[in-house]
Amino acid sequence: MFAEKYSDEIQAILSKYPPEQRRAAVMPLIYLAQREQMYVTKQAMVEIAEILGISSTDVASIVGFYTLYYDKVGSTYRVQVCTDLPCALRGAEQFLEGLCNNLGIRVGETTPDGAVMVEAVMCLAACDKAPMFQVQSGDGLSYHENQTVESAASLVAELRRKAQSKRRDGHGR
Amino acid sequence: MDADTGLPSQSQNGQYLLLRHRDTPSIGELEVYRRLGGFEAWQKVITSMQPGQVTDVVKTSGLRGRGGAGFPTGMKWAFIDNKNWPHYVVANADESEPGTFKDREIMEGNPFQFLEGVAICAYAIQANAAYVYLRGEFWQLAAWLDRKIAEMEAAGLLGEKLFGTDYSLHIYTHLGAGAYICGEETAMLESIEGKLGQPRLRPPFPPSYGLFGKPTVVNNVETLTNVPLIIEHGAEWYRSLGTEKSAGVKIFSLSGCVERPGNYELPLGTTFRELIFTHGGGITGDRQVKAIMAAGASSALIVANEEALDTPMDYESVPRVGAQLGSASVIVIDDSVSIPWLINKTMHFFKHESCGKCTPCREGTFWMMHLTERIVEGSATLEDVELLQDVANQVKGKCLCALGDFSTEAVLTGIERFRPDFELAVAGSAVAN
Amino acid sequence: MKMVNLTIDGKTVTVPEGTLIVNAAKKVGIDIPVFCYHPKMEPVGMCRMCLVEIGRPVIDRTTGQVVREDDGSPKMQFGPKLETACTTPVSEGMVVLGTSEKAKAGRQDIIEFLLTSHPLDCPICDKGGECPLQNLTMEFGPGESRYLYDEKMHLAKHVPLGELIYLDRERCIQCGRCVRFQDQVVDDPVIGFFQRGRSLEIVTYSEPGFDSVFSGNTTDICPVGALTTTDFRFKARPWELRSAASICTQCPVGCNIAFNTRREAVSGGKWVIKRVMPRQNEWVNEIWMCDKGRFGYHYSKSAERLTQPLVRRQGELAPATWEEALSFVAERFQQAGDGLFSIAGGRLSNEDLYNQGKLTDSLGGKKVLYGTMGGGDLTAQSGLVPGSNFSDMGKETAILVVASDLHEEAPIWWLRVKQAAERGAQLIVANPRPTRLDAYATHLVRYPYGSEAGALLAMVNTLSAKRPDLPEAVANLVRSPELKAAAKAFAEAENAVILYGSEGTGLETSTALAQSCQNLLLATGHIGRINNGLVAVWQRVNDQGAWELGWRPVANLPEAMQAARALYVAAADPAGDDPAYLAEGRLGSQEQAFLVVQDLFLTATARLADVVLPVQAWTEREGSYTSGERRVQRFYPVVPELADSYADFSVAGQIGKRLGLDMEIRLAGRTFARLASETPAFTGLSYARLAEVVEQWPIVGRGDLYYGGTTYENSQGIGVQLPLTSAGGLSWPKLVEVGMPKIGLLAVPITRLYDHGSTLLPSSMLHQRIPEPYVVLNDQDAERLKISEGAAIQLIPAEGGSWLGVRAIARLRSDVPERIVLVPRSFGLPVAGPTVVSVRLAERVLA
Amino acid sequence: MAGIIGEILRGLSTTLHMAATKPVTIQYPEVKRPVRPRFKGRHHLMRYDNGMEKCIGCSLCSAACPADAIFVEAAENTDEERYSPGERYARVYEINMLRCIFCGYCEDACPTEAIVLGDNYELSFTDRRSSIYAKEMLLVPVDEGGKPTPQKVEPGIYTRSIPVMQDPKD
Repeated sequence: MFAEKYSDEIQAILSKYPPEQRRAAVMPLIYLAQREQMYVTKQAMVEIAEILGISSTDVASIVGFYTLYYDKVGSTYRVQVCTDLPCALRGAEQFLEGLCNNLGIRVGETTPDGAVMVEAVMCLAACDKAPMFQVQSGDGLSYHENQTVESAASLVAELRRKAQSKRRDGHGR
Repeated sequence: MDADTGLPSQSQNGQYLLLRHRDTPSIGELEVYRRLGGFEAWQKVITSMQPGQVTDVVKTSGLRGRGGAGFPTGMKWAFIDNKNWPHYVVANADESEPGTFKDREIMEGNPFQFLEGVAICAYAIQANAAYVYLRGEFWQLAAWLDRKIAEMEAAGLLGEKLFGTDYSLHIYTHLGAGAYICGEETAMLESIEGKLGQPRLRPPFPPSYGLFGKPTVVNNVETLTNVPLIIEHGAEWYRSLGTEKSAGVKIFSLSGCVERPGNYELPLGTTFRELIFTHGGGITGDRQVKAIMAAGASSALIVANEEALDTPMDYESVPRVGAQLGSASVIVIDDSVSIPWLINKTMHFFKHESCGKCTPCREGTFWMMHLTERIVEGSATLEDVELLQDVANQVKGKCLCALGDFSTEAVLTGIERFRPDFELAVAGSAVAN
Repeated sequence: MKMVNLTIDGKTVTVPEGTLIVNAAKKVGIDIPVFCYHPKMEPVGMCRMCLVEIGRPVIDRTTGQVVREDDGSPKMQFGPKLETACTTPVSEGMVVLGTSEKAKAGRQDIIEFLLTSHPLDCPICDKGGECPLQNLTMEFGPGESRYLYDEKMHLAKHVPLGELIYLDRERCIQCGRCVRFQDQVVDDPVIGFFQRGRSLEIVTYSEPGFDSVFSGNTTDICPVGALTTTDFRFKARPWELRSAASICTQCPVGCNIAFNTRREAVSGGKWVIKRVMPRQNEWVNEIWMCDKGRFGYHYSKSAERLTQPLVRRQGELAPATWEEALSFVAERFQQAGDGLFSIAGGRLSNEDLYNQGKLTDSLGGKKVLYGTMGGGDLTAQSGLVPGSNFSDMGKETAILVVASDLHEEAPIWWLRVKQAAERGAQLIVANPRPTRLDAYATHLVRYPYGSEAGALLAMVNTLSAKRPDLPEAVANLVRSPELKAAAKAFAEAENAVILYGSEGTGLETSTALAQSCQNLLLATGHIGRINNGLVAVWQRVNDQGAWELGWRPVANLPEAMQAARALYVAAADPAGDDPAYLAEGRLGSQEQAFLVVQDLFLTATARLADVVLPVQAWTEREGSYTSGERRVQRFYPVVPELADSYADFSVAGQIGKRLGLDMEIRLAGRTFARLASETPAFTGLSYARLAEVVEQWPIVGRGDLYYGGTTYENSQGIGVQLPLTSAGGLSWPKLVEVGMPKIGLLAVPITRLYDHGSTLLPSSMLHQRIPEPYVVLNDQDAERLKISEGAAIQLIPAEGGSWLGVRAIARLRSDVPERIVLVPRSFGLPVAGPTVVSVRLAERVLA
Repeated sequence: MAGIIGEILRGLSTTLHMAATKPVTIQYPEVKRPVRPRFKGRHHLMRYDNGMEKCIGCSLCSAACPADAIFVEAAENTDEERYSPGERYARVYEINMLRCIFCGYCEDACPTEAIVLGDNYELSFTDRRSSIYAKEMLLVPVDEGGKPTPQKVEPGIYTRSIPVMQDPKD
């Protein structure tokens, strides 16, 4: 399972914290558990809890509290557009609307192939380079700044292609 | 370079102290950083200074926390409880305040100066481990810092028995996962410990009860990045920058309705006018500046009149126009913006980010969001505006941490200083003017 | 202790340094409202309900003196903000204003915030009527809501967190008391917060849900009706309930409880018990109780209860009148004379045991306590001295827990020992396998099953010149550094307590263990002082009382019964527990042995009886129990008796009367008075004495509704701890070698909380927690024997006797010692002590 | 003297006058006199239009009753067997008419307007037991279009603990 598959990574993560404070490794371990499917399975929560000697409810609490963790199946990629005040002052809301129109979905929806979800999020600390968004997948996060609807749409198209090939390789969901 | 003293001077003339990558784009390379004198301060403190001396220098320099509260940094270090061991350093890189984006640029461009600052702080309090808490969105940045830390370890700048002494230090990164509240220092400590990022009761403060219950110094990235310079060039030099009570340089994050948003490294005490019009290129389009938020979404709304524009940006002067300097994240609002719309934006943010631990913040932000929503939709009455003001006052001063109070700043000052906008919104129109 | 003076709302109060303002206020009768704060947990300051204005005297920095106003009064400085009284400790000269305009406004604000999300379903809420939120709203809340009803959140109202506890998400005010209780107090963090901000909700991700033996307590401390029990949900309104004090009968802790009753139409208008809640006794259970006690009481209203005497006629048990039955019994007992053999279970009260003992003694018969645990005479000699309290134990105390899985055997003791360890007590856990107490232990000692006494003697050996000979199996233990360190810690502690249980022991091994424990206490001087002494973790509520009253178990009961001419069995079911008691379908082998069974149910033994006498459950009568800490506590009648039955003491008394004895048959109190006058340890005790109360700290009763629940208040007695009887001396027990068999496995009995006892099974809501009969095997052994997890197996005793037909599920664990089979008591496998067995797979499970 | 005669004549005139007017006696039980609008007679337990019972078994009527005449025992609804729209309903509802003083406090206390005092004052019984009016006797008949209780309903419709009320100011 998860614990066996990533035993090296888990050891590396655990080594960052004092041995009697294993619990501190819970956040990086959840990222690790989310790597393949972009959400944390109940089984993974149980395994993380066992590794750290805490209860699976404790792990679930952490998953629930932080917004970058998911406990349900979602899209392969999440395009998260910052529409907070400074970005909104520079047209982030119009950008988001334009992008969604271009993709034919509404904010918070996933493209029909299940590859990309577009959502509005809170400040991403790139206020001077709005409109901007980040793309989250199991592999991590990347920033895309000073965007136009066109540049974003072509990126989404690329993500959809990638998601398709990922699924062919047996990853994704 | 100052011709008389040979010490670095102001950034305006093309020389940066914190954003040094703007002068030397390759300063993120270890070789380049070392060639330019990097890590000399680090070597100096370890090989020739007592921990207490380091703290004293920082104290004398007048450096104040750049994260928002402006607490004297040296004093914080001196508070560390020396009866309880081990000690920890936590660098606050959870930059999540709308309008703040300076730490990211420092860490991306000038990582070693920051890490050197972390290291010097660790030595000053004799910590053997330091954690850099980055917001989860800084995923790539964390990987970059991990590489930089590895390079330092390979070069013998971090690790065991540094420079032939018995002192050892490890720096680790720790990624958050999307929670603004983790920027609050005790919530951040909880988060590193693997718990919900909810603030702790204070006292006890981190210097006596911090990470894993041990004495801990929590400093902002920008604060720590100043430290190598202070050690290298001396406290007096640092004091000579900025104003009398607000020493040093500061990075001002300029965003909103300006031509050239971005980070500007300027001495404390620069006026709003200079920042917005000289550096920021003025207001976009043909608009007038209407309001200024000096500390991101948490700030009071400053009415952008002539007096306000001429106010020096330092910890003492900004309160004179009814606001705080905070993290110096200046959001410029032009006259096309409706203030109710603006506070609805900030309320959404605070409601989303309230951790839920204490009642006034949890319920108050939720309620205020409903009210601002109705006001913006035009389905509210003036009574609702009064109610909004009431609710904000009800939240203010009753919360466990500062987030709840912050959430009321824009609301209260908005209603007080931009009342016509609310009257118009209630009447179904958008902008006053 | 340094005392601090301060003023709260004009009243001066002097409290120890470090006291929180809320508690200081309580002391002078001022209730500062709270939601998240609970006096049994660390303050968190979350709900902000307790906001007060606090002024502190201004201190001149140069002189260190208090600055004075012109009139000489200290100059006060009030903070700009309201502060939380639940997190702020008192300081000298402080002035607290809880009723100033500012503070009152603050309270109203917080209440208004809480109500923005709280549903208005008080009329149907189980907490309605005893709800802190309701009360505080009435007291401080705004008259009208300014929050739009349409904007309220609508959430799930029927969320089972487990089979015992339901959650109403709307009602939750996120105070976190339940989460903190499970995490900090009982260390079962199986419920937690999910999401954040206004979306915070309580969840459980454990399997099975909310799996904690203390779960019911969360419903008591929930300040709203968010958590409710399956037992009480929608069953009654609090103001309709009557309350009666009682003692829990499920284990030797003797938790103080209160039964809430009301009349019920569906029960034909009878008074019925609607719920059980803990009653405060800071010396026994504080304000907690376990789920077995809270939900297990249903046996007392089981439909299976006996309702009239039965007498065997023409081979069949047939209903009879009491007169017939009692006269018949008296006549036969008279004939039996000193052939009367009395067997009593530890479920009986002191009064019952006294009367039955009196009857038996007067005929010259034999009194036998039913059970396999020894040492009750030693706990009377070297037990806890009156005034001892686990809550007072901390750094200066060592606690040794040996041969007991305390979490399963006596959960509240587990909790109190754990908390003592957290306060700094040295906790030594000695057991052959890991238990839940290990996590808090400062010293762990492992010994082989069968060497319990040896392990303790080995500890004495490392400390003292007196060197008892140790059997080979434990000789190595003396050299074990863990054991040495443990013995040293025990000896050096100022105070020391030993709790010994019956894990893996039979009567013989258990008696030797008790003696060894006493030796260790004697050798280290831990006897006769407060917070020192020996405590037995008995298997039944009043085993200690039975010992005090002269009842003793016997080593080989089936054999001892052989000589009996009449058997008088009360509150025990030997035939049901072990077929060894049976011979040719009779209890014992003598054909003429006359069998009287006195019980609540028609047990296997009762089916064999000549006369069956129905008795009242403890909820229907009065009496007293002696807890494992030797605290004598009263219980009171809660509901009318179910049928034509008497209390046990009365039945014995009525038989005695017919034999011409002077016995009390009516009043438990008078029976107790007789008992007290004849039993040295009980000298001077009376029902009035047992019913005495003192003010307890923290104050959670007194009509106070801020800490939830209305039945905490203890007005019916905190009980009295018995003084020590004559001190015992060192006497070295003869150690029995319980070596590993050459072939086969060693089966050892263990005690489980949720077992198959007749006082638990009738409670259907606990059935999910009560497992099928099972045994636990070492996983390596199982692999060797080709037994897989969950397989049906049978145990075959090596020394004759057949338990064929008794099947059990095999559970495999790596932490069970090799070649050991753990056999839970009461599941039908009669392992009374270490027994050599072989294991085989049961032939196909019959359909 | 003349005064006395005058008085007699005056009295006689009243008698004669009354002899000619219509008598006030009403031929009860053939004729029933209408009650006043605020008259309080025997209770009814009301239903919603769909036939669900309004009573939620909260016992507040019983708590308010100064004569201790009302006995309520609640139970929990399920979607399989639903009596009322909320979570709770009255499994047993009894009023002892011998104890009832028709004060109407129960009506005031009721949060769902389930118990209403009607205009029936004809309460008579021959033994004490019949003075106890059970729930079946108190419940009003199901309206046209409604269904009798218990009803089997689709899950997820009735999720509120108390049905949302009309504006209480009405």
